[in-house]
Amino acid sequence: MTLAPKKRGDLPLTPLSCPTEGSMGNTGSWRTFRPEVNYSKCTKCTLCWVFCPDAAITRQQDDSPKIDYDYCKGCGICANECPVKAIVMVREEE
Amino acid sequence: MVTMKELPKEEYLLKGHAACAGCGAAVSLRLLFKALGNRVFLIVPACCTTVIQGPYPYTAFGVPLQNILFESTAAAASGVVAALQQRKVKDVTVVGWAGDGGTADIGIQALSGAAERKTNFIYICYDNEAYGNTGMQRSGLTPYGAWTTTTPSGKKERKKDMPMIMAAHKIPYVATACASFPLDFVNKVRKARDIQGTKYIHLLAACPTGWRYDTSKTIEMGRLAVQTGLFVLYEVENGKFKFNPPSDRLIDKSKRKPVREYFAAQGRFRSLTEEDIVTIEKWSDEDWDHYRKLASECL
Amino acid sequence: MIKEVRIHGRGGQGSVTAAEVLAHAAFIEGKWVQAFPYFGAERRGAAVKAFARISSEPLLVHSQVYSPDYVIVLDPYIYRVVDVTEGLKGGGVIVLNTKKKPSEIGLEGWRVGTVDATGIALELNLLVAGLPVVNTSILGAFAKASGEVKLASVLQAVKETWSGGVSEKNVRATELAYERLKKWWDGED
Amino acid sequence: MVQRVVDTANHLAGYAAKAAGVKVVAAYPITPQTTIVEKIADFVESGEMDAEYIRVESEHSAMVACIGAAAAGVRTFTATSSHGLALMHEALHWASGSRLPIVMAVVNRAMGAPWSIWPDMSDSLSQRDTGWIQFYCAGNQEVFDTILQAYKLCEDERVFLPAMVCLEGFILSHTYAPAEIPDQAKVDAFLPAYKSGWVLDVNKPYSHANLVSPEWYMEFRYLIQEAMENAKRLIPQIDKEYAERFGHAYGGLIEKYRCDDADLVLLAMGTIGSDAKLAVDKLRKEGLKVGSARVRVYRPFPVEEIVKLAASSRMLVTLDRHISFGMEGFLGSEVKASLYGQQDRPLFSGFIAGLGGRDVTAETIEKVAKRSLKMLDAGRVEKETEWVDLRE
Repeated sequence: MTLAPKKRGDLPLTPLSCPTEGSMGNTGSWRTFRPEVNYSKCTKCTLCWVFCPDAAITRQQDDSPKIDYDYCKGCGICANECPVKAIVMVREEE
Repeated sequence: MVTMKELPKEEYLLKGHAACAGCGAAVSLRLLFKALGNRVFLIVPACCTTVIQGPYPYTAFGVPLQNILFESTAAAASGVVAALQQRKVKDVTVVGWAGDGGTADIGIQALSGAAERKTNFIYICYDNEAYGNTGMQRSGLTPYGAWTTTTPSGKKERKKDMPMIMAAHKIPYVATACASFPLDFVNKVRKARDIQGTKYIHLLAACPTGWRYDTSKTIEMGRLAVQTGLFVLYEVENGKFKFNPPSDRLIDKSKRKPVREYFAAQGRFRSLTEEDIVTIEKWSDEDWDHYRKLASECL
Repeated sequence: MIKEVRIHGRGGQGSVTAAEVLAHAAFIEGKWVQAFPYFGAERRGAAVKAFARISSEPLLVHSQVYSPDYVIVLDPYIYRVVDVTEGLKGGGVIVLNTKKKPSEIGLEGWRVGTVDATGIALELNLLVAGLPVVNTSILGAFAKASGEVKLASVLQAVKETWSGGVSEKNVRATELAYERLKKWWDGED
Repeated sequence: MVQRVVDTANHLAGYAAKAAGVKVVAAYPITPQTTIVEKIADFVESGEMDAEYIRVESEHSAMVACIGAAAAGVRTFTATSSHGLALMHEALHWASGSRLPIVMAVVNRAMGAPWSIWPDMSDSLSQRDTGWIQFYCAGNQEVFDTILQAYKLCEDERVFLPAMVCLEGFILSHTYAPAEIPDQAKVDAFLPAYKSGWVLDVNKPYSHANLVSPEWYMEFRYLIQEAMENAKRLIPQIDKEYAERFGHAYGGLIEKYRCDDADLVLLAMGTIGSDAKLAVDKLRKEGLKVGSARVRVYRPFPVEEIVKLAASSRMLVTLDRHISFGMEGFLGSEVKASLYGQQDRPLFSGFIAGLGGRDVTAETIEKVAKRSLKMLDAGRVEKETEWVDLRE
């Protein structure tokens, strides 16, 4: 995929944008609360992964979640939907 | 029927996109791609999804995506489908993905035309019940009583019945869905993919920004809409109406949660009066009567 | 040299088709041609006009026809309500579909030819939707009256426009109209 | 083998779409465009044309369906008139911004209110700034030929822009005249397979035309301007190549007639430019040194050609089948704008003529020329814009 244009000559004839993680930058910086996973409680039901609007949760080999804090916006859906409350929202500064 | 763990791990809505935190449409887009994979041409009019992509030269979408004018999703799809037919390309699914304003208001003409022409594509209306991208103005799909920036004291008219309008086009497949019931949605998209003709899926997409609730409650809000019976999961396949779970267990009104629970959970319904709630409940009961009749006729 | 023809009829009688077939016949003879309707909304039954130009050189002109050399009238009544001689050049020829003799029309001072094209259509059972077809056959009369196109060219144009039985009937009607034209100025009244 | 026909310009537009091997046609009927799409419907249903004909529910959808089809990799065609074109307006911008080589026949018709079905150019000229190349034709054969030339031009990688091929309603659209339809193999040799600058492709999953910030938007506009300049260079070349292959030439950007020694040059577009030749011949017989120049391509505007005409003549006169309310006719404005940088500019007068189907005859044009010659003799122009044949 093409790199970001530096000069006019780098442009395609019409805007054709490339699939890129972080198209809006590191959206993790939007967060006020951070989800934290208590892996000992996690039942690997994958609901947090299914419902994450930001694709910021990866379903690992063993189906447990891994949160990508570079992009997690901290909406809290994962914590709200976790049937066993294995995810809790924590203030960013803590 | 797919299970949660059978959903593919591949993501075609890439992280770091520009949707608001807790966006119901973004959850739905991820599920759409889990249903279809990436052999998809996505046609997107002016709507929240325009912004979700992020700005040039990047995009959060891993499938070919054509941005198109507000009122013309279904017209663009008509052209794309015709071209693919001429090129004899058969393994690509064309999906129109438009908001409620782009579907029920400005885009209804093109959609109606494409459906009447039996255009072979899936049209998904992700309904967040207002013009979300421009900051929540009233649309034809904003529900009665809801606050928007152009109905500051609440909307005075009922919501259009968009899926039934589409069913009246006698297209082969109409369904309602919501990301809160992800497998139901994925199954419906896959079913639609395998049907020839115009397929319409009406997807309730909860919006924390516009509906005024905590971002963590998006899935809960969709669930509540279904559990209170205000949003009913069904499909109309070749004219046959069928309730889908869990709505099929809510035909008996006593099984439904009180509608006021849904209203109480969202700031946009703050100005609803007791009479309003009674009225809305009555309308909801009438809808259920209607659906029940359709379902029994189709047994 | 450009020759201009105006055709009067009523909506549905095929005035424009007559202009086209005439132009086509002249085209077969290697002429430059145009055929066009009066620019407007044509309505069945209402008075309409169509035009043709026949030229020995390429046609650069695109304006309307104001002073025709010839006038063809498809309808036996229309000359009473429309001034079919409007702008007609001095010595111009008018060919009418009517049972009447040229002297009975009341268009003194003009070279008038008549033919009962309606009668020919009824005779040959040349009908469309129950109405006699006169727009092609009258071109046979026009060929004879004007000398601008040969009968053979008109017949050729008719054959290229229609096929099968319709074509055959139109050809026969055109031949009959050619034979039966009555020309005032040649003492055939 | 060459097929010789006597047919309307509208039908010839249909023949051209067929000859060009168009794969998707999306169109909505409107007078006086209808017989184009009727002809194409016949071709498609009889199997003579292997194309999808999408009978859309509006002109807006017609243009957007063409955008979708062109983006999905096939040659497209549509046609419209007047209000239909106006309804397409925003989609015209989207097509050019998307750099898709769509070709559209515009059968010129006046805009309402009040209703008029008769010709003038206010419909297409109002779309001046949409980034579409605009051709104006003066004969049936030219309509056919220009559609083929337009595809060749639009699909050139130095251009990749859409084009309108404009023809006046009724005057051309419904007028039967002789024309030649060239041998298909020769057309195929002239016009290669469809080419566009980008295509929807699952292996290259771009998002097309998402948000572009002020950081780059201007540069994308500049690319369109560059493409227009390229088109200006290429049109005469394509016209020349076409003439070599098919024997019909139209002068590239401007068709000049007896201009070389002319004191006064009449400028017009469309069929007025054809009838002007008749007026010129007549005036020449009277010893008056008048020429005419038919502006065949309005966008890109042939500034350099206008400058050349100005250098060799003493007066330029425009006949506009158009009015920009509150100003004058566009052709007049742009001819003048082309000359601002020149020293020793010729005199100029502009005439508005033929709105809403008012007939413009050779006699009318002659009258305009004589009136202008009087101004030239006097050395000054009394009124820069006059309306021709305006009733008292």
